[in-house]
Amino acid sequence: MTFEYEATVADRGVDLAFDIAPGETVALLGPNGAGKSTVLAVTAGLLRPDVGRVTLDGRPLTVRGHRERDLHVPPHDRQVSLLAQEPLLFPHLSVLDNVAFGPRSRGDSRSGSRAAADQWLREVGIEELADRRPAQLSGGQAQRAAVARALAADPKLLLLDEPMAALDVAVTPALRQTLRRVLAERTVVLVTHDALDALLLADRVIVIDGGEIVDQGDSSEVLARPRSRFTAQIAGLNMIPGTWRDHAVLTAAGMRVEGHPGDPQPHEGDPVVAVFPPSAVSVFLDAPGGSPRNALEVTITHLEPHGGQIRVRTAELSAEITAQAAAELDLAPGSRAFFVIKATEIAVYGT
Amino acid sequence: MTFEYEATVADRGVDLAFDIAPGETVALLGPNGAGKSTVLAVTAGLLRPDVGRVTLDGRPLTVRGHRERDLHVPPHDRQVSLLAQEPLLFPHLSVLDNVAFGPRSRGDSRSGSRAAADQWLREVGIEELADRRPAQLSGGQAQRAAVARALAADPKLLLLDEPMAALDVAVTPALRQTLRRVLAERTVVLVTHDALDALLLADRVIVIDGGEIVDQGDSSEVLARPRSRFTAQIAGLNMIPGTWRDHAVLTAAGMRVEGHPGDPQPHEGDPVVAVFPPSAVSVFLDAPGGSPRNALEVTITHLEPHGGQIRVRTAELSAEITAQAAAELDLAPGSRAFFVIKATEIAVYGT
Amino acid sequence: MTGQPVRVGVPTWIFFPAVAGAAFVLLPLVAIVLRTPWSRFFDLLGSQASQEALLLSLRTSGTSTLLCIAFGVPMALVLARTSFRGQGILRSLVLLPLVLPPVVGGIALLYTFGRRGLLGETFEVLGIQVAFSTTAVVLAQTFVAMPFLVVSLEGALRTAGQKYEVVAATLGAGPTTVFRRVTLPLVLPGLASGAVLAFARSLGEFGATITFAGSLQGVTRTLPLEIYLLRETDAQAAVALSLVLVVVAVLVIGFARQGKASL
Amino acid sequence: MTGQPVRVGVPTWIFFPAVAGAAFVLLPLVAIVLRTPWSRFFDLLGSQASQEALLLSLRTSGTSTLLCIAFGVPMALVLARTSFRGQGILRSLVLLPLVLPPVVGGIALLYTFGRRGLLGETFEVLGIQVAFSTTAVVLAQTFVAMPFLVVSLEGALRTAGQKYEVVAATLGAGPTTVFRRVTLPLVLPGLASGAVLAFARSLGEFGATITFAGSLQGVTRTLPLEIYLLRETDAQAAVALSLVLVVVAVLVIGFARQGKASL
Amino acid sequence: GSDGADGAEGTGVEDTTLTVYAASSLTATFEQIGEEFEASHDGVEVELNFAGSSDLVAQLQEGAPADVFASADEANMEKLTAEGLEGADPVTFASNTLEIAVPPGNPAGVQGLDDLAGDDVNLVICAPEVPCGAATQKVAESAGVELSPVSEEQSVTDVLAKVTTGEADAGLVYVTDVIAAGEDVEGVEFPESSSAVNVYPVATLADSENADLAQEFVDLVLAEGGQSILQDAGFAQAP
Ligand SMILES: Nc1ncnc2c1ncn2[C@@H]1O[C@H](COP(=O)(O)OP(=O)(O)OP(=O)(O)O)[C@@H](O)[C@H]1O
Ligand SMILES: Nc1ncnc2c1ncn2[C@@H]1O[C@H](COP(=O)(O)OP(=O)(O)OP(=O)(O)O)[C@@H](O)[C@H]1O
Ligand SMILES: [Mg+2]
Ligand SMILES: [Mg+2]
Repeated sequence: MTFEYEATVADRGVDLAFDIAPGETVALLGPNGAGKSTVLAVTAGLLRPDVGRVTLDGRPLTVRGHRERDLHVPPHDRQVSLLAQEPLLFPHLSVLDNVAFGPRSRGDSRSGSRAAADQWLREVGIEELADRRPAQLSGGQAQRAAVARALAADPKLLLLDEPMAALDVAVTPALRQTLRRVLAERTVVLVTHDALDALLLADRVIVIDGGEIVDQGDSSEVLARPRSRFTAQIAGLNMIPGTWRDHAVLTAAGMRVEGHPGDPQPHEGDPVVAVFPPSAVSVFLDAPGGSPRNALEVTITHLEPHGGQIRVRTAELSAEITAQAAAELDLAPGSRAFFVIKATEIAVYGT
Repeated sequence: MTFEYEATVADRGVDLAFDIAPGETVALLGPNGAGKSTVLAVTAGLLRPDVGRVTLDGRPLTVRGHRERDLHVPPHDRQVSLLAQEPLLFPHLSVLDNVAFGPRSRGDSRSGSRAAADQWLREVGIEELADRRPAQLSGGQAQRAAVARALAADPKLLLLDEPMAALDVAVTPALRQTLRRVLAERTVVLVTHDALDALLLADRVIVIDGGEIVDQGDSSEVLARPRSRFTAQIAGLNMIPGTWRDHAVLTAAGMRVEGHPGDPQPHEGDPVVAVFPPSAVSVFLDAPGGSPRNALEVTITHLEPHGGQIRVRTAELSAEITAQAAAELDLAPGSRAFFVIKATEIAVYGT
Repeated sequence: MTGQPVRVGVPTWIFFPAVAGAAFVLLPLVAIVLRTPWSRFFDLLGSQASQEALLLSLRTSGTSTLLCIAFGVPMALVLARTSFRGQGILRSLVLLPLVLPPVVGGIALLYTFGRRGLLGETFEVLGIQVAFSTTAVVLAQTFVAMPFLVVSLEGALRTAGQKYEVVAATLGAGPTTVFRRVTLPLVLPGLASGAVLAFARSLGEFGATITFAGSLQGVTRTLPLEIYLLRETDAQAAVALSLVLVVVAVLVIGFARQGKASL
Repeated sequence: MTGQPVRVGVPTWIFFPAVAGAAFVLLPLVAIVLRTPWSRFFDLLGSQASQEALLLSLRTSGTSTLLCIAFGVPMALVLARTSFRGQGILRSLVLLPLVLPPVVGGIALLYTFGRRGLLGETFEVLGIQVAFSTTAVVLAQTFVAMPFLVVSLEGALRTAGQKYEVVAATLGAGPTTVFRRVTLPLVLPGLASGAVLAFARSLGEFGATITFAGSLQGVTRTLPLEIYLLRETDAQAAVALSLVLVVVAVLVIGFARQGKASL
Repeated sequence: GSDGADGAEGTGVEDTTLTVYAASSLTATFEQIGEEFEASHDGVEVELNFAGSSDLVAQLQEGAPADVFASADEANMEKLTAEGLEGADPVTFASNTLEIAVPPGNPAGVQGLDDLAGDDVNLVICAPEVPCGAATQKVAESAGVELSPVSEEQSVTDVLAKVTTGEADAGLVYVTDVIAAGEDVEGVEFPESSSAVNVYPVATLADSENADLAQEFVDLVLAEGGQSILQDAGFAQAP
């Protein structure tokens, strides 16, 4: 009784497999072009993979190149509904009728589906736009209507491709709460670029890069202990990959980074990562001498304000220091500096 | 030698005026449906306002219902280029030719415009997709191509409607730096939902709500001392509006909030706001007695992780406390609690 | 008063060939109007033969337009939305009534539905006599007009693309629901212009009708046939009567376009 | 092997009327093929009269299709992309050659370009003699075929909408650039199907040609005219010759569609 | 053979419809003859189907329900008799000869057949495949005149249209056509026309369900009443 996915789309270089338990919400993270929308398209039946097998509750939806007979259940018959990256509201229907489209197609009465649609419009906060045509909506309003339409379809498996895109800060927290409530009992695949969405809405995270799964697991776990560069980026953590040599991480550039290895203890020669938050980094202009700390020489690329602090970025790493400290150090893009991190602040684990 | 805007679009309820100095970048902030895209559409000449006057470098672009003769310079003749909210890449041209379209229309040679396009694709990080058709791009890749196309057109005035939408966290910082460099000397109007974009890319911020300007000024100034509810939200600050009575802010609900009024000192009866960061809020389960602090009784709506801390949200306010504190207080959505803020942490100023 | 979306201008030079083209089409119409014996125009209009012919023309053209819609919409849909081996050939074949000289089309219909035709015996057994009846007129008109509807609707279906249909399917709408609630409403302008073309072609149909249906007053003699006959005896009157056809066409087309925003 | 985008299915029941419609159009063609005296088919093809007529038909239809494109594209653009008072009436008027019986169309052309026509004197002064020349054939075909191109292209332009044109304008492209680099490429399928319709109509044109241009072997006698004439003496041969027309049409249309993905 | 059009309820006789197929050049005369026939036959309705003779033959060959067929030439009637579709042997009921039609005022000054030779006159004739063209060819050959037409038309009507609009300076058509065209053209008679006389045959049809009535109609055409109508229109008596 789960959703099982396994498919290869050769010309997009997307080849991966995963399962989802009933009622589980999985966040799909990954850089642009990683293959997230491709996975959703295959699941919704909009794209036939080269080889693959997709089943929902034991029922095969797409089978190709397996020992079973090839099979492709048409999109409308899958009980899978998809909110695509573009809103694509039906231009000839009012906003209300757009949202009522799903219930109506499922066979609900006209008045019943309208009532349901009305309810969903209220949830996303655009009930007063019910009678408008899609062409008369702003970008964010259209996005909200599309979210309402996808939710109203009430499928067995719900696929959401960046549902919070184009929304303003005033509505995001409220909609996030709505989704949190609505998605709780459903089986959902949620594509997002936002770690907070992943943390709050998803039980599990799957990180894709270059068409492959590079990291996955419990949402908070994955975001706290990222194993891939992209996951670290989304979690806002610094990551230095290397090999475990002589109780330290040896990077490809030949640098040694000391940290405290977690459980299980890595073995000599294992590929490992050193991970630490920007707030654990102190910035100096000169290398501080003779202490058990890591000092990495870096070139600063830019400075950003970040929640009252200043984030100092280099090509690979970032540090968070007070505005005062930044002013005292007289940092500017192009400056050379040292990032100093206490070994105890660095987590090291195998990948 | 500036851009001057003043227009009313009655059926969208958008009516506002502002100026931009040459070389200045202005961020347009506002909730969904506020009228941001409408302002851009009028500026680009895609929408004729009911009444209005828009000039660029002293040249009237749109005049309607003024003492001068009505006038409407067609879009292609305005030297204004627009990146709209949808990427809308030409489906029949390759990505490279899409980006080369602007230079080519300006009269550059074929090879010259291709070279320029190639450069811009490199800037947004998709040079390897130059020969693809738009239909073969992922959502984020298409957005980046659209950004490249708008920048390549090299207009006098550049309008960008949410250029960072749909981009992943791996590319956002880099693209932000690119934009920062590229926009520095240009006259730009930038629509965004992100305070960081406003701070980093814009010299000045204009906040629109309900078709009117509700706040404007120097970017960091406005975000540090918001005067509207939406600006406070985008800046991540709490705001309580009220009137200045007896050296404190009296809210509509009859609550007194004490803070330290800034310059200029408000007069008795002035409309004022009390503004404080979530980190200035302590959370208690019982009202702490007899101290010169503000204690507001609230109902907690939800809890969110936020950069290692927990953000405790109510309908109107939010507090940031440690995870440990949250666990000790045993907070949950629906709990009643007291938000306590030291008067010195609250800034009060007139609106 | 309200904000107006601005259209992107058409290049100025384009008006020159446009006006030239319009003049080329309109001048002959003006010439006809100038040469029409207006004094006799209304007598002609009043004559029983003209009136019967006009009514018959309207009835049969209306019916054949409906038939074209009933069968042409499915054909266009199948051509635009499925792909199978030999589809290209099928599309060319469906286009053929366009090139076939109408008289040859009429002969082909006789070869099919006539007494000695392919289906003639079947029909004879059933006691149905198709040729030389009003039914034959409708069949002839449908035969020549069908390709117009199919070609223009297929074009509209292709231009409209499938993205909204796909969205509807992901919301659980089956093919019939998608067809009824998404496809049809979206291509309504294309369907309307296809229907107008088909109606106009039916209204002007002459060659296939006279061959397949004959020219019996009140039964098969439509307005173009009446005009042809009148031309034998009174060429000017024939031209005048064809103006009636023109006026009727303008009225019907204009009326049909009332409801729709675009053609 | 590669991932295939899936099409949304067509409702199954839609195949019934589609097949019925196709059968209705195709059966008469089959009937013709069955009745054709194949033994004589190739003799006919070889006869000088047929060959001259065929060549003339191809030449004139090709030219008139080009003329339809040259003048029809601007007309469609003006109708679809501008709005002015009386536009609706103008559109209906441009449609009229569709309803006008072709013979009346020919008369109208005579009234316009003939020796005693509206422009006749002008032409006579210029020393141009239009009537009874190949030019007249081209004019007649252009007159009847123009509305096809205009109507189907206008529909395509409306369906395609303006959003890409607007984007192009905001990138600084003037109207001519927009037309050439955005509008035209985007409606290419619509233009192609309009051109095919116009070509087919020109190829089958009979009434206006015989009335306006006359019928002289090698000069004005196109294939349809040759077919008509042949019919007087040998109906079966005429039918066989009209099959040639059909084959030519299929070849030309199929060839024209090679380059384009859609019709 | 009647079809659904005459749904009038009434006595048996009133249901009778007589369907006459006639060449389109007989439109005006046969309409008159038809009226006369209806006047003398209570409850009989004459339905006339006019088209080119070859169209009509094609229809009859495909089983068109008709009672009488009047052709504009003998060739088309022969196609019919070749298949044995005639009821009784065809009889000729009228004849017609050629005349030169010129636009009013005769701008090219055409006086006779000789003036039509050469390139200075825009001459339009019927193609040799159609009856009037065959006659034209015959006349030209017997007169030894080499015609160089600018167009060989498909039918008399098409020739006449070129002349009435002034497009052609002269056309060779039948006497009856010149009369029918009235003021739009002038006729120029020429003696050589007698070398080609076109005759019009009429026949009842084998499939006729009202063979007697059909024969009566043919009789009327041949009788005084019909003949005078035909002669008023310019037809000559059958030879
Ligand atoms: N027709 C197509 N539609 C979408 N992507 C395609 C297509 N053809 C090839 N691709 C490629 O497939 C890869 C995966 O694309 P996909 O749309 O799944 O990415 P994504 O993870 O959704 O990215 P984004 O975050 O930008 O939306 C990309 O590199 C893209 O360029
Ligand atoms: N044709 C139209 N296009 C866009 N908005 C329209 C239109 N007609 C009416 N509106 C209304 O005008 C108001 C302003 O819309 P606008 O698109 O300018 O908002 P916005 O600030 O860009 O919002 P968003 O952040 O959602 O893009 C909205 O309330 C919208 O519903
Ligand atoms: Mg995507
Ligand atoms: Mg917007």
